[in-house]
Amino acid sequence: MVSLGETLFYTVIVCYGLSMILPLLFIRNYKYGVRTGLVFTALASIMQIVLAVYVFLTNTAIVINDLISIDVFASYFLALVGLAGLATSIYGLEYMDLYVEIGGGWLYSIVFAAFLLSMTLLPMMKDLLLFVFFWEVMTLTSIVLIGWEYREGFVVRATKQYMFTMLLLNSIPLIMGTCILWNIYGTTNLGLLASYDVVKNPLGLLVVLLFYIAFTSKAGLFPLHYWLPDAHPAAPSNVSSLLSGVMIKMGVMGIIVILYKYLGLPTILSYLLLVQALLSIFWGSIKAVMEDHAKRLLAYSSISQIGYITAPIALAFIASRTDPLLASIMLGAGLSYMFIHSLFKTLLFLTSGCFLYVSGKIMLDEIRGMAWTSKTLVLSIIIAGFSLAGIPPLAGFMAKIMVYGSILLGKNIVHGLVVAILMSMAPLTLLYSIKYVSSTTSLSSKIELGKSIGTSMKIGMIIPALALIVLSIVSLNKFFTNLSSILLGIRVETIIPSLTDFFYLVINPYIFYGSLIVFAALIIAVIVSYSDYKNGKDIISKGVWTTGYIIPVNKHLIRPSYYYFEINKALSPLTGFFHEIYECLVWNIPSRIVRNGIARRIAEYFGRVNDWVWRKLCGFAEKYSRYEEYKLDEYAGSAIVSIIRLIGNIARMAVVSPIALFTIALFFLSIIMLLIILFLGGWP
Amino acid sequence: MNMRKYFEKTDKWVVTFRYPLEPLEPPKELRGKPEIDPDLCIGCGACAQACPPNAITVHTDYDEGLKKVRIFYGRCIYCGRCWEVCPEGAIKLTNFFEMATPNKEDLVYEVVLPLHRCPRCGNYLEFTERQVHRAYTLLTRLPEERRKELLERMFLCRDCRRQVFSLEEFKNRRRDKYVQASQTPF
Amino acid sequence: MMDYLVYLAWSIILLLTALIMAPLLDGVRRVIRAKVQRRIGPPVLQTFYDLRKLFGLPSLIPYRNYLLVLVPYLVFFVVVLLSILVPIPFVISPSSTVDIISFIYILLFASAILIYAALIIPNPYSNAGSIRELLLITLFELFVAFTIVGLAYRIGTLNMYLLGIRYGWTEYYLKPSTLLLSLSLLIIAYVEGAYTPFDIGEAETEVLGGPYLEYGGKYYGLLLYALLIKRYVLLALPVSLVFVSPIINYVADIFNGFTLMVLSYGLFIIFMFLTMMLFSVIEAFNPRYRVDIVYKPILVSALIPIIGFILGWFGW
Amino acid sequence: MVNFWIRKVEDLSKEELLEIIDRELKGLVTDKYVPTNNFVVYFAEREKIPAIIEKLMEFSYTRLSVIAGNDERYYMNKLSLTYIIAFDKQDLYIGIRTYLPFYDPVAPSITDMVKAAWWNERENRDLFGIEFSGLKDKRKLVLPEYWPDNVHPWRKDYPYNKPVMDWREGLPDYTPVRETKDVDVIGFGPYHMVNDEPIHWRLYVKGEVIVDAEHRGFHNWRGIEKIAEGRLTYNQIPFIAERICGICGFTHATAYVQAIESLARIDIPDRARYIRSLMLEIERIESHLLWIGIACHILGFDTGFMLSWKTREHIMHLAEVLTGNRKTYGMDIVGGVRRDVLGDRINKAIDTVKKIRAEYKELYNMLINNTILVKRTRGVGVLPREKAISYGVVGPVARGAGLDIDVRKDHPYAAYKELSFNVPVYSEGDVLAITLVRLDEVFESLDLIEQILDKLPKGPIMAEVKEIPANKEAVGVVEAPRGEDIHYVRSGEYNKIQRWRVRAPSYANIPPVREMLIGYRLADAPIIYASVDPCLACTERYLVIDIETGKKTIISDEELKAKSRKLSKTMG
Repeated sequence: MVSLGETLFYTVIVCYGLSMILPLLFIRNYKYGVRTGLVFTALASIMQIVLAVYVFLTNTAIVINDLISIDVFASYFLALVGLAGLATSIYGLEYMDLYVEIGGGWLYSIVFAAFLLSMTLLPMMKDLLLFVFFWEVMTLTSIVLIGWEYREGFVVRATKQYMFTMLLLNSIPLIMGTCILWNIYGTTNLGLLASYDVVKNPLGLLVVLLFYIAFTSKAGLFPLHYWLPDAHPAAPSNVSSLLSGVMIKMGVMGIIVILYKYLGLPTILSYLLLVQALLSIFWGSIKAVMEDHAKRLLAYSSISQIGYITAPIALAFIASRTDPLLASIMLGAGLSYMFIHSLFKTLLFLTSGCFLYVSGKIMLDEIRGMAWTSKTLVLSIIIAGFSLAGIPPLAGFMAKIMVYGSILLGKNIVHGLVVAILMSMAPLTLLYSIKYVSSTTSLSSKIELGKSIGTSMKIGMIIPALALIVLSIVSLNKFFTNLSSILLGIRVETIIPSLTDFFYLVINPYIFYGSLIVFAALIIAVIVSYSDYKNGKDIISKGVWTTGYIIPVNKHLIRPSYYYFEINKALSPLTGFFHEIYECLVWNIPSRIVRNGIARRIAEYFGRVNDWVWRKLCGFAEKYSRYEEYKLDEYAGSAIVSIIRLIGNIARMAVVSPIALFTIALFFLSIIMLLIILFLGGWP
Repeated sequence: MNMRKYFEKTDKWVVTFRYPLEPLEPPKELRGKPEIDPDLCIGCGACAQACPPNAITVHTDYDEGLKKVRIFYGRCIYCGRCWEVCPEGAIKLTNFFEMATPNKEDLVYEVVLPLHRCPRCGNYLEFTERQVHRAYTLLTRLPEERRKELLERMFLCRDCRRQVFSLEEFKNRRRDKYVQASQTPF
Repeated sequence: MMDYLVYLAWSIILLLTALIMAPLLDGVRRVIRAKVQRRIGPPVLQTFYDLRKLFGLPSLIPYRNYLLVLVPYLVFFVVVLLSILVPIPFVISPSSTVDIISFIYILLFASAILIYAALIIPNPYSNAGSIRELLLITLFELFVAFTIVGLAYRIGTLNMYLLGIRYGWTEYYLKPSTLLLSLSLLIIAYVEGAYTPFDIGEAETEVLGGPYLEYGGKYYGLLLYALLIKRYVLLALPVSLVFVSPIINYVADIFNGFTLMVLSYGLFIIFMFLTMMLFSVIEAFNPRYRVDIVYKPILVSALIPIIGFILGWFGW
Repeated sequence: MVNFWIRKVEDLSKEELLEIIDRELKGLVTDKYVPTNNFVVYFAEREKIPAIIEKLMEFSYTRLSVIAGNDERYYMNKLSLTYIIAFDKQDLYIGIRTYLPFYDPVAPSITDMVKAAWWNERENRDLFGIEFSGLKDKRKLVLPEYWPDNVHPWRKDYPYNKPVMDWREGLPDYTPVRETKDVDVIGFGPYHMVNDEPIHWRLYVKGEVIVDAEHRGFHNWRGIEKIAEGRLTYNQIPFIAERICGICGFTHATAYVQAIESLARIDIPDRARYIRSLMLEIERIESHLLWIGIACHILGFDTGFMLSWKTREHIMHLAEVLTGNRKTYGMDIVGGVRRDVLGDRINKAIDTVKKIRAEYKELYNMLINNTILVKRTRGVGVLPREKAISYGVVGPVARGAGLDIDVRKDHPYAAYKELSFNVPVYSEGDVLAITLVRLDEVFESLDLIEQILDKLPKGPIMAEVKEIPANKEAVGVVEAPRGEDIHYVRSGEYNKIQRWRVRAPSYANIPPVREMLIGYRLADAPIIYASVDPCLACTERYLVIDIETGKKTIISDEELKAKSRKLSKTMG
């Protein structure tokens, strides 16, 4: 007898599976190939949101089998991935028309679905081997998606960099660690591993270190963040919103679940995590302030935001031995920040995609004032940008203030210092977010663009915007605190009231009066000013004041890239220095290795093989095409032909050769994955 | 910044005052609004000659027989040249300075003097009666017979003079005298 | 039920206080500055006259864009509603529902909205002014952060109402750390209030009023009023904490509830005027900073709350 | 040769220098003519001009003071240019005159060699239609953009009272030169907070940092010299000359009457000379105090503004007592001064000077000890010495840049030979240096006033002047509060003036502001621009607007007083 929860779970899987299979019917037609896939991913996302809500309400874990079980914590990530996936899928329906000339819509939807599915399944995994497997799937799919625009030079470079990084810092450490654990304990079941005291074992400690490296590099924490600002902008915008909104949080998830919950995290590593968090806040913020490329700015901002997410979590790990209540509150703050950040970062990347869609430009100076092509865009930019800046009453402010408050609960001087540092770095967030918001919604130049953004894109942006508004009124702090308390295995509700007078906010579970005031002001102001705006006959508007001479308006301003001119001049030596170091470490050396290495030969070999197969199959198809009853075969055959042709084309290009490898690997992996899920599920 | 030294001042602390509400007493040397004394002015127009910005102008109206010495304070630069050149001391500079006004007409001041009328033909001369009278007072310095022969002609206009006196001029005058007499304005 | 009535009454009283006191304080400031400059200066009610004149004029904005119409109202209503949260000790008001962090952040919201509206207008003067304002906020945030944290660690609460009451307790008040924190609260009120050495954002003679440049008539009146109320609110925090709270705590056990409220309210008003006089005297003796020489004094002055915070943690 | 002169020229006497110049210019110049004892005119072909200027500029520190164009078709059917070059250490002005045929009025440009010629050449092109070959800057300087190109208002065939068009029609228009791909544009003026008089600086900025600037001024130019040449007699001009500028008007009047006196060989009585110096110093003090107040206001320091103007009020009152007017003293007239300093006014003046010195000392300390004020001005708007020389800047700007020039010492006029004073010189060239120069000069002027009042000789105050000789020329130089104010005058028939060229100090000091602005921030632009104490009235030679006379009404003083009080109430 299959329970409701399991049914929902299987529906999700099946929807993803359909979105991977059905596009194969539309190989010839790019748009159908994309849209069928995305429709089904959207369905799957809705399904998994429903599943998450169901799990949260019933508050009981759905155990599929001993390898997969959906507990409340997994349901949190289900909801996170679901919201982001829904928004991006619906957005992509029309947005992907940008990439028609690249082709391979069916491949895109396969990869996209596989990416989402892997991130959906990761938190449910109770087995390390499966975890690593889906982690790899996530990495490979993300590589292909980042390298989707494989004709662009910077995309190729970013993809290669990302791929080397993930090979060195994710795949190898994870697989090595898994093997070591298998060798020591003879199992990869996380529940069993938790029972052993892994950290005591020196090899186990090594494993923990390896995993730590893997997860922090995926999360984009400071020293290992270098791939992020190149990789995220390279992808199509709805993909990069997934990367920034969801994928980097998988690293945090790994730290919390695998390291902290099952394997156990040494305190020194928690302190290291804290330091890394603070450093990435600082570094990401100043780099974002200095950035003029909209998507890179957002990418850097997610580096700094991941710092805001991990700082309370690290403190929670530190405090969990002594004061689990405090730890759970901090962890709750971190989780709530993570959730809200995923929402507004998704939204921000989607908005930046709109500019690519309407004008193909992305530099802040060039997209100045383009947001006025649609009111929805302007509104979502303002909501998301001000949430990012942490301006009341928006959700970002709730998250920030909960982080501050929860950390301030700790009486230690470290907590005070951390809060002081976080607060004093918050205005940097304001600096770069207002740079993005004000430049895109500037009134400077009224551009007449041929295209306007499509309805599905608007819907895709409205979904997270609405979620943000709801979250800014209704605070889920209690939910997140419960969540973390369940994770840490303690009960919070009984003890909380004793803290009431210290810090009001964390305790007040449902609504926040500070925001209420701003909302009241907003409502009054809207009412008054709208009537004023409508019937205001005494409003004189004669353009800006140019002190007596006529100066063209598009010149008569301070352009966004010069907002913080002095800051750029002051900090450019420092950033340049770091840039040089990273350039040498992560780009020059590895690329040289690969150039002269085996990868090129493999690529050439594949190219030759593909040519042979292609010739044969084409001949086959043409031979039998004249017979009616072979049409189906012809279609099927041509499908395979074009798959192989695509593979071959990718393989031929020496520069993108590694991507070719991974694409091929992915194709088989995704099929294997489907079978695994279905069989593990105990289906016939 | 020595705030302490700044605050220990002995003289009156607040130095400003509400000017339009309180009267402001200018020093007696102030070169203020020039005024023409209508009783003294003879309308010679020396001031109009000297005035750099042409604030003082002289208009002669032969129909009504009036000479108007008009001073327009809107153009006056209060240099006091008129005061210096006035032969009669009719112009003096008051120390009155508050002349802001919404309409320019308030700034016009005119002295209207009657022109001298020729007793013979009844035309107006370009001189005012006062000028002629001033000239008449000048005659007192002259010797008796000279004054008599000038008195006969000084009130007439040029044409009458020419008509009346030309004949016996030619008769019983030496040429140089004639020249001299005709050159004197009256 | 009675409680809610008292809440409501005090909220209304505080609201009206802000609306009346803000221009009045500005008038006092102008008069004092004039006296320091040895002028007669304007009458105390001059700011009221200015506001009346501004609200009478037709309102001027560069473009007929709804954002530009919305922003002045928004800023104004936010600061007005914020003024009911001033933590006058023992005065039962909604101040017990919020904490000082959100208080500061809502003030930041008011500035940020104004800055945003000035940045989207294509006028380099207003852009430059708002960028200066941004940089000043950014630089000064270190100071603010350590002050807040120091308060949390010294007084043990961030709730506005409780701060107002507890700040004056003798075991807290007469300590070096608390004195340093009081000083830094006053400095926050001075710097965020954009009094003269720190008015680089509005700098009249350099960027023609910065963010306020493109608004005229009624909208400028609203923004000006909002600025004055913002100054009032910023000033009300240190006044009620540093000056009113100890005195009220001293006499707390003599009087009963209602008298105490009225007393502390009266003290609050008096000390507001006194502090504003002090501010205006300081203001009269300082030229304007430039944004690239202001960072040094601001960052150095952040040592005050930092030392206060550390001493507070040690309990001194 | 260059080093040789640089070593020697400082301590040459005037005669030695003159014969050296003769030797140098032999073959280049055709003729020589000495109108007055400190003004020597060489005649040269127009092709030789750059060579001559180059030779003369090789002497250590010579200034190109002014290029005076003239329309001499009445005499020889030619246009003429006179390059007046100042030798400050020898009290000598060398004029190089070249005649341009009327049908092709083209002269070689020397702007690349001497920056000081930049504005002069553009002005002559606008007003006389003289083309300068090789002048890169094609913009109009004086006339508006929409002025017809073939109309040149300073040629004699252009009537002084009939404009070809209405000055007020059309918007102020300006076509910028720099292309703005990588920079943003800020219009600074004409209607700007700190612009007391209209001027337009087009600033090209990156963020707040100024990378380039362009100037467009002369919004109020009305050709005051044309009026003087057209209808006024030589003795009316002092009053209109005084109204060239509201702040340093007396220096203009003095410069003009000195020119007339030197060309008519009139020597004026001693008492008049002393009274002139007295008024000049009084004017200097009030101008400097006014500037200090404005600077404080620009830097947001209104207290300093109020206090310096409070101190200024005493000197204004003194001027009112001595001359009968706060400004535009109306004292100067050819041959002397019009008012004597009589009776107790001397004691009153002495008391006022004492009071001012006491108050000013406190103000001085207050400003000097104010750290923010010093920080705002130190190292801002630096004008290096070489550029200062090339632009031929004068007055406090030059003295702040380390050039020790002061007309009072170098070309002593009214009574300055007999008086002892020293000239403050600073070498930094930034705004602080210029400010300090002005601050110190106030003390010097106070001393000077005391000296003058101390040794004020007895005697008449005016020499009788009937006629002035025709077709004579001279330069009159006065150290205005802003620097050297030079008037080139050529007399015509019937006591009229044939040519009158006014080169006010700001005319030499405003062009380098462009160089001073580059590299500094928008916040510094007002104080940098104000540091040269720009007097656009002088630079652009305003004229009082003509008002037609109204009809006859006579209003009593009481009514008028009431009206004006009421008006000022409603205004204030």
